[in-house]
Amino acid sequence: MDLKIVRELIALMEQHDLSEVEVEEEGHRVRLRKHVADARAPVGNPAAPAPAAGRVPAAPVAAESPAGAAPAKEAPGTAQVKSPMVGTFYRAPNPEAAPFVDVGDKLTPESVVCIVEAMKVMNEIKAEVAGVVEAVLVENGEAVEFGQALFRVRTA
Amino acid sequence: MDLKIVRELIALMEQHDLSEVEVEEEGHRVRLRKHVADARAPVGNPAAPAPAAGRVPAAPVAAESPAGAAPAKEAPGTAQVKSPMVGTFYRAPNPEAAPFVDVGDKLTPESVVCIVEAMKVMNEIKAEVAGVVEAVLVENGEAVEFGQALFRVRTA
Amino acid sequence: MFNRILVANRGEIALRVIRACQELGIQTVAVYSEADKDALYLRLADETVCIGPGPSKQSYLDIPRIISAAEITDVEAIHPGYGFLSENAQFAEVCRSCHIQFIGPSPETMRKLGDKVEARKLAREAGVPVVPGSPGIVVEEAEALSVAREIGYPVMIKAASGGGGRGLRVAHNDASLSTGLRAARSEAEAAFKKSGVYVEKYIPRARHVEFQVMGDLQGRLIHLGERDCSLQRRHQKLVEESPSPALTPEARQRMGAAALAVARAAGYTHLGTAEFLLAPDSQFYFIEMNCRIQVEHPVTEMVTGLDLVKEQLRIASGESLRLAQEDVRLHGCAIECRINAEDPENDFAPCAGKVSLFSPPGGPGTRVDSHVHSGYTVSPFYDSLLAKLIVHRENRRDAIAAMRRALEEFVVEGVKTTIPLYLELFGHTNYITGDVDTTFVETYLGGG
Amino acid sequence: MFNRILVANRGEIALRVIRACQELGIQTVAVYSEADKDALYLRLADETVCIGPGPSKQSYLDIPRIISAAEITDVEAIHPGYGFLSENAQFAEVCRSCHIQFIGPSPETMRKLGDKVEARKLAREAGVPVVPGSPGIVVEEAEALSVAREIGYPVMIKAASGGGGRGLRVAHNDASLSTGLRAARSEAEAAFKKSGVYVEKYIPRARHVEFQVMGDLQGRLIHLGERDCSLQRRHQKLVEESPSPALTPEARQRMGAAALAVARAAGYTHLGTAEFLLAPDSQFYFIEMNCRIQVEHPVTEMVTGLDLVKEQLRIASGESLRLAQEDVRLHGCAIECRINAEDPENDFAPCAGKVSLFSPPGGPGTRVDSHVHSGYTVSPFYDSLLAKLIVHRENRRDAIAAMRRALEEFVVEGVKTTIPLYLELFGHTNYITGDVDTTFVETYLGGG
Repeated sequence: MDLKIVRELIALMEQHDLSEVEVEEEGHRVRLRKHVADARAPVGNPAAPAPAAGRVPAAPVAAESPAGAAPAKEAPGTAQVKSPMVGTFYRAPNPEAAPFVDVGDKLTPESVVCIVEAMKVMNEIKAEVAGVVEAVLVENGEAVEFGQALFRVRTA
Repeated sequence: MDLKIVRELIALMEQHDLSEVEVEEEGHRVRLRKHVADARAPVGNPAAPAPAAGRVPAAPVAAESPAGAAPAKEAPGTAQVKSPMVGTFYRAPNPEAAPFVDVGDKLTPESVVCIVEAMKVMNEIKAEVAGVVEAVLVENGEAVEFGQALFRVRTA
Repeated sequence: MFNRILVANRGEIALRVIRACQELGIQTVAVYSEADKDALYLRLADETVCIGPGPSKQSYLDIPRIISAAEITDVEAIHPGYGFLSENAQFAEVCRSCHIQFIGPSPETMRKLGDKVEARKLAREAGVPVVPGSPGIVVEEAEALSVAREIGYPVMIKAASGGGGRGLRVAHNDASLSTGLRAARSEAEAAFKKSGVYVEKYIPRARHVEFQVMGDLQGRLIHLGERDCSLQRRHQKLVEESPSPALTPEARQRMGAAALAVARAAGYTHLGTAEFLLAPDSQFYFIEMNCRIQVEHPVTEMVTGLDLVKEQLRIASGESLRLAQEDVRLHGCAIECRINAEDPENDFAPCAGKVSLFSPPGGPGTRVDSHVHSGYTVSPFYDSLLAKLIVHRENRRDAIAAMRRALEEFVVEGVKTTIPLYLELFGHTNYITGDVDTTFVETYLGGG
Repeated sequence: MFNRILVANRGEIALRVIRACQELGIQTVAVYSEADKDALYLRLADETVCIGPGPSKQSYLDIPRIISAAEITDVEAIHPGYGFLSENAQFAEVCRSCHIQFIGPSPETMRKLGDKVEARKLAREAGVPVVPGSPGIVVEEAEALSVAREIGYPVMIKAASGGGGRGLRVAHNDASLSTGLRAARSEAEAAFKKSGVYVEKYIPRARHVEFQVMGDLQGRLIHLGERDCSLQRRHQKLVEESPSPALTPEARQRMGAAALAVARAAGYTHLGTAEFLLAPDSQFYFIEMNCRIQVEHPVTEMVTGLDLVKEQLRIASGESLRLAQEDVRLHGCAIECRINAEDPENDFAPCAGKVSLFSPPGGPGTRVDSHVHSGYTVSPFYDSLLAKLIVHRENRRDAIAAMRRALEEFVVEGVKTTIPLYLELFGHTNYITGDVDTTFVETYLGGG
């Protein structure tokens, strides 16, 4: 299949506001589908799920977009530990101590993974999933909002 | 693959306000799908053609909808004689005379079918199509707006 | 003036506060629930913080989450808007203990005025008439009966911590008082966790007239005239206007003085509203004081030319009032109506869903306060207010004509709204001649 | 007052006139071209008449079609709006001969003031200064050269029947005058079918300041203060404000008197605008008189509290002016900007197409005059004005802050607009300090 044709198909799609094109020809098959983000939805209004999996709002609280805390789709076999509250994220029980968890650590649902300080109260956050820590998504001492992803965990 | 066919299909889609087209033929298969709008289109905004053919704005000038003069789709084999100006519709050259034309009369494009009076000037309106008068759509003495259908003519 | 404040609210009033802040050069932090994450007005804030899921109890009513959001974003003050935590004295206290300024009166004043029995007592002591009734909370049924017989039926049973018409009952005789008392108590218990009720005389054919008061931290207090909110349905205001068609300049002066007397007695600062019942014989009775910006504040803004939210921010930041009582002039007539996503054909059931087209009216003398836009989704978690439509014209007759014109222009598609009801109301002879009382709408609708 | 009038225009000004009529209880007939058939504002008219296809010449500029529409709908008067036939004396004459009232000055007055040479003469005779220049139309090149040498270069070459900046040329020496003269003549011939031009002194660093005048059929004339329209691009106004930051009360009084002197000399009735150049030395020069409602009339409405379209209708129906000159007070500061569907990145090329989302700003002190809604299609046949955004605040500083706030709120998707340009302009020190002249925008944009 000639890429030029694909490009032309894409141009046609864009020109005519199509959401999907599928062409099959003698064993060749092209199927193009445009992200169904509503052309009319306001920018920064991800009513539809983000197209790519694993999009992580790593930005701190001062996110440009109000959609900062929008749930990102998770890749199969991974889960996110999210902040159940607004506050400040700490990886360790005190500045001298080692982090609760690090990349590669095994978690049970009961594992304490971090502290979120809210109104001077240190709240221990539990993993609530079993798996292996794949990434720490927030810097120590950063502010986090409700629903913000803190850790990525491989569950499979 | 012939892009011309795709373009033609798109034109067809647009013309007919389809949301999806799929064509399969001897190993050839084209499927086009348009993003289905339009819960959001304002009511009374007939961007898309009227669904039913032969919709005729028989109402006088004081039409409820501003779309009163929107071109109605014509049934196959019929045509409309439309008013080329704003004014008052008269079927006869004077109150005593017989109507220029009546239902069943044969028309040539040059036939005078009525008068539209505008600014005290009596304008003779020609059929501009050949055929047989099927219906007179406006009452004698009624006001007509630009583009308003005056007669339905069977052309086939 | 503040550099940065947090807006602890949502919808049109959050946008209203953001607007005032932007014009004053104050940075804003908007908090939002997951249900509001797509709201367009959040783009206008300098920062946004998601504080919880849709239900208010876990977001807009959750004090720790809001305080945490204020702490991590390092704001100097919190504007509570109306509803939610705006009249919650405990919230104001928590703010104080966290060294964040609550934009509103002191918790002490709020507590005093938040309890209706206390507030009545305070008004009486300040020489302001209140509706005759029980001196305080009624505990025994016998006491209620004796009060009712003394002041004469019909009487009203009211929740001491009520609001928005919940916990209200009218009794016409001993029997209906007994049953009403029990019903009102359990309703109040359910709604406010407090079962205290009191009994007072029911004033027939009364209007609801309220005065906007404003006090700075230096102790100066003025009022900004009245709002007539007699058009109500189930004790919810539908239409508000200023000036009231029922007040003479002399009556305005007397009622304004009464409003100030109550405010002074309560040590009132910031913006507040003294609500009165106005009887057909021109006697007025203090009902309660609202310690926040009101939904209907725009009508006062239109006739006075002031921006009340800016005034709130100025007062909270320690500035003195910029005008004295004699500087306050009411120009023309302003009317507001609340456009709700409700179905008037179906007992005003709220209509959640997507607003496919939202085309508000414009032009001269027309103001729209709304957070809604084409494509906005009305959430089932919150109240159904879509927009406040306010008109301002030279006189009441012209204002009514402008309101009808603006309502005709207002296009909302996708959800049902109260616009058709308003078109009827503003065409009704009784409204046009100003001959209404607080029961008018329900009578008109055939009993609500 | 009229019972029924026809609105011979489209877009926001048609809607503006319909709004005024609705508030006054006057029925309206809206005419429209096929290109406008889906416009939402047509729903608000009592009747609509399609008068022709999209191109203006066959619809909004076609006198017989409009008169026919007026006759078949039996209206008493025609409001011409601005543009199109609004300053066409012949149209006014046809109206008269058909016994339909043209809402505007008499054809005689329009003819007198529509010719710039005539208007200059009239002003000079009324003792009002005009820019030094040729006494009348320049026929010979030699005459132009002699005038230019007498008044001194640089000079402007202007079409006698010009408007909107067409047919304007600046010449800095004899050579550029000769070429400019030829170019201006052919441009004027093409645009207005009249090749008459005149030559006048070019006043550097001048502001554009215009006065709103209003006269009734009884011969009373007043002015409603000024509008400063110095922000222009290619002689098209972008931003208008009232009061002008460059006028002292004394200067206002002098210029207002000059505006009235010209109007009186022309036997002016109805609404009109006397345009002046204001030089940095406070000397002012009459330019021309516009015989219609202006695009920028809302700024005058905001500061005076009047509804100018209602006033037009009152005057046309024979009512006397309701206020005397001493009753006219300017309150606060109002600014308007014209939001066009144009691409500032691409030399302001008009952007036709579908407006997918249109969410105008609201709140206190904010007015939007617009016929656009989400889903509206901008037609290539007409001008690119989407909306007029007007703010009104206590003073100029607050008005600028409110304008910036409102522009930030204004969401238009689907077509490019001039909003980003305005955000830059209203943040520019020169604008904020009021230090601009009519060349400011083009200089800012790097020469337009």
